[in-house]
Amino acid sequence: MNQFNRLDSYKEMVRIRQYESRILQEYHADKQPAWDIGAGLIPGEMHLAAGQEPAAVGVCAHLKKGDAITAPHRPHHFALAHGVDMKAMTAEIYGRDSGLCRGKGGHMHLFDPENHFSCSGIIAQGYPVACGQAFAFKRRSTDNVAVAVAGEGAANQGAFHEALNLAALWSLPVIFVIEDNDWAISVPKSHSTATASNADRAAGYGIPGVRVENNDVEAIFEAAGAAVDRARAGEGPSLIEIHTLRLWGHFEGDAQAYRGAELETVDERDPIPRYAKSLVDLGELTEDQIVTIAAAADAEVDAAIQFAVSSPEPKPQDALLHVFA
Amino acid sequence: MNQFNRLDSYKEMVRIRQYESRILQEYHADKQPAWDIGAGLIPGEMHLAAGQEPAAVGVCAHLKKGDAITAPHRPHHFALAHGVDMKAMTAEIYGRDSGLCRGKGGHMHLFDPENHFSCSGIIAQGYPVACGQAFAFKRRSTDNVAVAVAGEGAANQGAFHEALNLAALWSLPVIFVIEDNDWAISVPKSHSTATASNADRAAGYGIPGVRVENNDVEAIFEAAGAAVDRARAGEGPSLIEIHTLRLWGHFEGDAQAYRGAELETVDERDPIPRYAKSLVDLGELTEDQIVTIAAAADAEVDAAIQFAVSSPEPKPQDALLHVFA
Amino acid sequence: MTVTDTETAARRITTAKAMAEGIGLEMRRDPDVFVMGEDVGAYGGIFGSTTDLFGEFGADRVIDTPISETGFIGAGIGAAVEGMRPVVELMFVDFYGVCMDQIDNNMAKIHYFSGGNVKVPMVLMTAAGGGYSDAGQHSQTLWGTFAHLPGMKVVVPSNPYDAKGLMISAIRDDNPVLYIFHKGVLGLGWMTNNPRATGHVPEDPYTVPIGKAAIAREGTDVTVATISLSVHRALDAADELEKEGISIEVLDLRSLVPLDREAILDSVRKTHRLLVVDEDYQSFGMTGEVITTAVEGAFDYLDAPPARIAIPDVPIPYSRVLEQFVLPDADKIVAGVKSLLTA
Amino acid sequence: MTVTDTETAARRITTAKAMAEGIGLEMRRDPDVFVMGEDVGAYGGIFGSTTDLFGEFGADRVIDTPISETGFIGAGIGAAVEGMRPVVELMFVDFYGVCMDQIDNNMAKIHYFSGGNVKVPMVLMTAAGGGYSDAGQHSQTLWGTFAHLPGMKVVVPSNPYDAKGLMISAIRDDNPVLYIFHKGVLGLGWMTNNPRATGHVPEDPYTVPIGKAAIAREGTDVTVATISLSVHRALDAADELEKEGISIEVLDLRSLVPLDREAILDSVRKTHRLLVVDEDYQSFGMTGEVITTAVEGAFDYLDAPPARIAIPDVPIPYSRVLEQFVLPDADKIVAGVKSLLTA
Ligand SMILES: Cc1ncc(C[n+]2csc(CCOP(=O)(O)OP(=O)(O)O)c2C)c(N)n1
Ligand SMILES: Cc1ncc(C[n+]2csc(CCOP(=O)(O)OP(=O)(O)O)c2C)c(N)n1
Ligand SMILES: [Mg+2]
Ligand SMILES: [Mg+2]
Repeated sequence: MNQFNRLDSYKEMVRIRQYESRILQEYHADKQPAWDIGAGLIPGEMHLAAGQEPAAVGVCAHLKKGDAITAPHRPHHFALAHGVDMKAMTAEIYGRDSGLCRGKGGHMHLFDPENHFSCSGIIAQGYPVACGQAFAFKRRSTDNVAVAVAGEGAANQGAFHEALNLAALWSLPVIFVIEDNDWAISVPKSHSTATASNADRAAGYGIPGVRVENNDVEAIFEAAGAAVDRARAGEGPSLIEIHTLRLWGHFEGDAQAYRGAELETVDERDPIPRYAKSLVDLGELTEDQIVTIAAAADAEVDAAIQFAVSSPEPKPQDALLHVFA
Repeated sequence: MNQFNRLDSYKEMVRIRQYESRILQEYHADKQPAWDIGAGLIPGEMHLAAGQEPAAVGVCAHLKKGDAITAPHRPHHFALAHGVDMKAMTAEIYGRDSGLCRGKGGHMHLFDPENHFSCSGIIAQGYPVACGQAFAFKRRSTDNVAVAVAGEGAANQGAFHEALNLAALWSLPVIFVIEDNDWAISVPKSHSTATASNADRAAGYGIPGVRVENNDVEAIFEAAGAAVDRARAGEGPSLIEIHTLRLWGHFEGDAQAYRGAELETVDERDPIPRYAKSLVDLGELTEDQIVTIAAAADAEVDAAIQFAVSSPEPKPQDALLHVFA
Repeated sequence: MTVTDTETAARRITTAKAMAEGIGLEMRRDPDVFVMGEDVGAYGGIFGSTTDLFGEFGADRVIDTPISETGFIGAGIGAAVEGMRPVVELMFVDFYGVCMDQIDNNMAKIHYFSGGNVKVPMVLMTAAGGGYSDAGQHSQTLWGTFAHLPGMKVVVPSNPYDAKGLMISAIRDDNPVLYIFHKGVLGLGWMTNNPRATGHVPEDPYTVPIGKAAIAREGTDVTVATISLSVHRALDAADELEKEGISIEVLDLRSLVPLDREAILDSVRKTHRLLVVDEDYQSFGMTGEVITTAVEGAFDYLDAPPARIAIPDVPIPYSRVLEQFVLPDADKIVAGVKSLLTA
Repeated sequence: MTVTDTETAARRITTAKAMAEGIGLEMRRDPDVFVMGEDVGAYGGIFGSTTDLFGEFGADRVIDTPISETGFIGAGIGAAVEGMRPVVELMFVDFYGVCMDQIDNNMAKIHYFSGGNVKVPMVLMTAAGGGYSDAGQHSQTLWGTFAHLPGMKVVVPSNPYDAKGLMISAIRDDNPVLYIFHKGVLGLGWMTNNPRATGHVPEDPYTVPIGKAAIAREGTDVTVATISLSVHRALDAADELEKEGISIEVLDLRSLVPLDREAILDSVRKTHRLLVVDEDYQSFGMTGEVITTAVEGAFDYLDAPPARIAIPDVPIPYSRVLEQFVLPDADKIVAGVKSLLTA
């Protein structure tokens, strides 16, 4: 297993958080006076992953060149942690011609073949795809792995079941990651499944399943390491459920009235200040560093947004391109 | 729980077997000289359930008026055991106007609202439907239950997963029955799932799961009784996997080359002679009775086929009716 | 419609509210009606189709589901078969692919397969349409896909009055009805303001018949047959064209199944020219069917080959400029009408 | 086609064999080609599309799957995205509903969503069609459904020669190709004998271009545009009509996406009359699209309104008399042609 690097992990989580915070701000900035989802420089739905950084950072720390990720509608944290170019991704979110997908995909359809990264807007759609990527990796005798990520809500979709069964049957190098942030839009986990832990479902496929509590990047790293090692060794798939936190609304514009009292405790559960504090307590991080790390992240994000904003829009008639290769 | 009646159960199994045997014979009778699936009095695919009678008889012994069954493409044994009228069903299989569905459905689409029986040709399609029937039963404060039946191959279909989760979540009175006959057409269970027993999957939904070995009608009766009692008591769904036997081909015309040596042992595993022998050994059945029971079944089957054959065909233009109510 | 609504004539509500109101009225009338879907409860439906119903009817009759469309649509079928009248929401029509088997091969076919013995009185409602940069898995309309497959009615309202009346008709219908609402006609506070998405709706229950088109605007020179948000676009185009002395008749088809072929023919026999406008993919869809209907029934009346405007057989792109390029709009309709008149 | 096949001119095989042969040749040529689906292994495919491949290539490249269409079609997409060239079988096209999300919203859309950066070189092959009383969940054709949705090619061969050449083209194509084979054109030993389902097929590899229609029979009086088994029906009708001195041109469209609109127009400009025959549901499908194509491009050439024969918007019934009533056949085509000529 890889060695865990606390400082790097902290930095990466901050990098993601600064990104999401800034997108949040830019997204809302120009939707006034009457808030209009289709208006502004960043139109459309926007699902941000603030609070879920530990999942992406803990898992991706084990990945190397050639490893694949399929992410869901909430993809930025995994994209960034897996090395997707921030500029190209941002330009895509801004719908620019220099975007990862030339503006055709948008924030739910980030395709980066270089990094074998993709995401999609249909719940659990990426689960079977990861099996096929893993199949190709295995067939070509690489030790690459595929990571399939989705929320706890997705674990009740048929594709989840079929993919786990297939991966187990064919002993494919897949790591199935469930980000349990307690909510699927307004539906709490208790209203979507009778099982407390989806990790318990792994047994039904004859594969290991673990649940990691407390949104703890180090524990996530441990669990993911075991799963990745197992996959690279040709021993087959694993399932990891990570109990994480949706810090903000399901999508931007979500008033979250349904969340009730739970919402009040959200900030105190934010994993980043908590982790910062524990690193400071351990003497591995200083208050100064906290500031400089955030500033470095901000600078990178600034540059990415600058790149996006200054990139040209696609030509309208290019909408007709790329239906077929 | 109901009291098990050995002789009645034996009779019902024989009744089903005589039915399937006779359909087998009639189905092939007029497809010569060149065997043509679309020719003859009974055209189309034909999936017979010989060898699987214990499942239907053991389960249906617990059902009463108002209980529902959704069956798969191999439906006759459950239809008959659940009280679907043999004449109307046979007329349907013969495509007659007097058929259960006026000739529109055929052997994979037997709808009997009177007995809340239905079946379908898409794998696992009936699983979610049973949840909805159970939902209606519960909502109306009846103690009726819905039984969803499918093969072990169907347990790898997404609908299986979604239905089990829903039934568990809403504590619906459903009994999920998997008939594990070792094969899904030519694919053995070992090539379709890494789990030996689908009963192990129940835990992933927080519901009871049992596997019944040996195609034993009495053990099936026991397991089904517990599940039905639980459902009627409002305690929620259960999953039962029954290890049964596909005595014949997947569908008629299947040469079964893929079955290899296993095929040679099929006859000795036939549950009906075996059960007859055990009842004879117990002194609950005589050799004479064996003959008269078979003869009575034959007579009923004769009458049903007679009814079908002598019924008129639908009027061709009636094909245009019943798209909408 | 059956009510006199003099005192409510000024009552103006949005299409979303009108839908929810229609459901609520039927729920009060008939205890077998219930609602089920993702976020239909406390949230009130992502697009407001169940606004306030949870408050009135509670979690027993307005039921949030897991993200298991095959599971809960199949369950809706089971409940309907047993005589209940479920109103099931598929959040976006784009998600049909995870549950199409239950919709097409089950919900829509049971009545026929059973030789008429089993009824499936179920409404499947779902949001459709683009225009706000939600990209290709959240912006499709797909009504042509469903209309091609026999056994379900396909209803697509364009305004508040029809939305309520068609919803009540759909719930009372003994057949499965796919009720597709375009997000752009709902009058949502968080989408671009659309004045035509708010309108007069009587408070009392009333029905609008399924299968009857409406003349949204009478005209003499060209028939523009369309549906849903494109009715608004066509009406905008009509205003534009009127300034130039061109009079178009806007036909709001309102349902694709049944398709009101007589209304199409009547209008074409009057105007002699037909433009079909659709926000679904162009080929193998609504535009071809409507044009073929006109050709089959009014060939000799046609002074020019019928024309069409639809999504040019590409997925819906994300970027605003790309998306707007492929969507129908008033300008394209104006141009289409003019080129029909010079053809 | 690129081969000279003088020595194999007498080599006659069935359509099913021709398909399997095409796949086998590509598997020999390219180690990235593999086959996956239910019963494609030892069984050889329920309709023989993989006959003998398991014997030659083994379980590693001819892979039986669980009944998890979403799972294994999705896996095919994943493998294709990584550069493999999967040939995936969906046993009956009717089963599309359990996996349509992977087919339409994923396989067909990835290339576009990625702005052209990701390719999905995958063949999804599937059996279609009725006529042998397999009832409504095993007898549909549904090609119109797929052709409506952008991003996948839709290929529908009618004979052995095309089946092999189109299969090789499909496998070599960098796009997702839905390859639909009608059971009635396969030449299966257990279905009604169809002499047109066996024909000359060169042993060597060759391609048939995707997107080009073929004139299956030249004629002058009426164009009958159709596809798959209905090409056979039309050819039978042509024989019949010839006796009465009526000459029809039978156009085998061969693929619906791309649709060879030029070929349709060329033929209509020649014959001035068009009958479209389809075994898919009539409304919102192929017949409307082909007729609209003719109207858009050759309106002034048409001496009569184009007509169509298709499944009359009912599910496929089981009983033979009912099913035959709704299927197109040579008699209906003969009658359709005659009424076009008297129109
Ligand atoms: C098949 C499908 N059904 C429904 C949706 C709508 N939808 C988008 S996100 C979401 C909730 C997802 O919850 P979860 O999987 O827990 O992920 P989270 O949003 O919490 O990260 C839903 C229902 C969808 N995109 N696809
Ligand atoms: C969704 C779907 N996929 C595939 C099929 C084709 N098919 C019909 S029966 C069958 C095998 C079913 O196996 P199992 O569930 O074990 O039932 P059994 O036939 O053994 O009774 C298959 C693959 C189908 N009908 N529906
Ligand atoms: Mg969640
Ligand atoms: Mg089986």
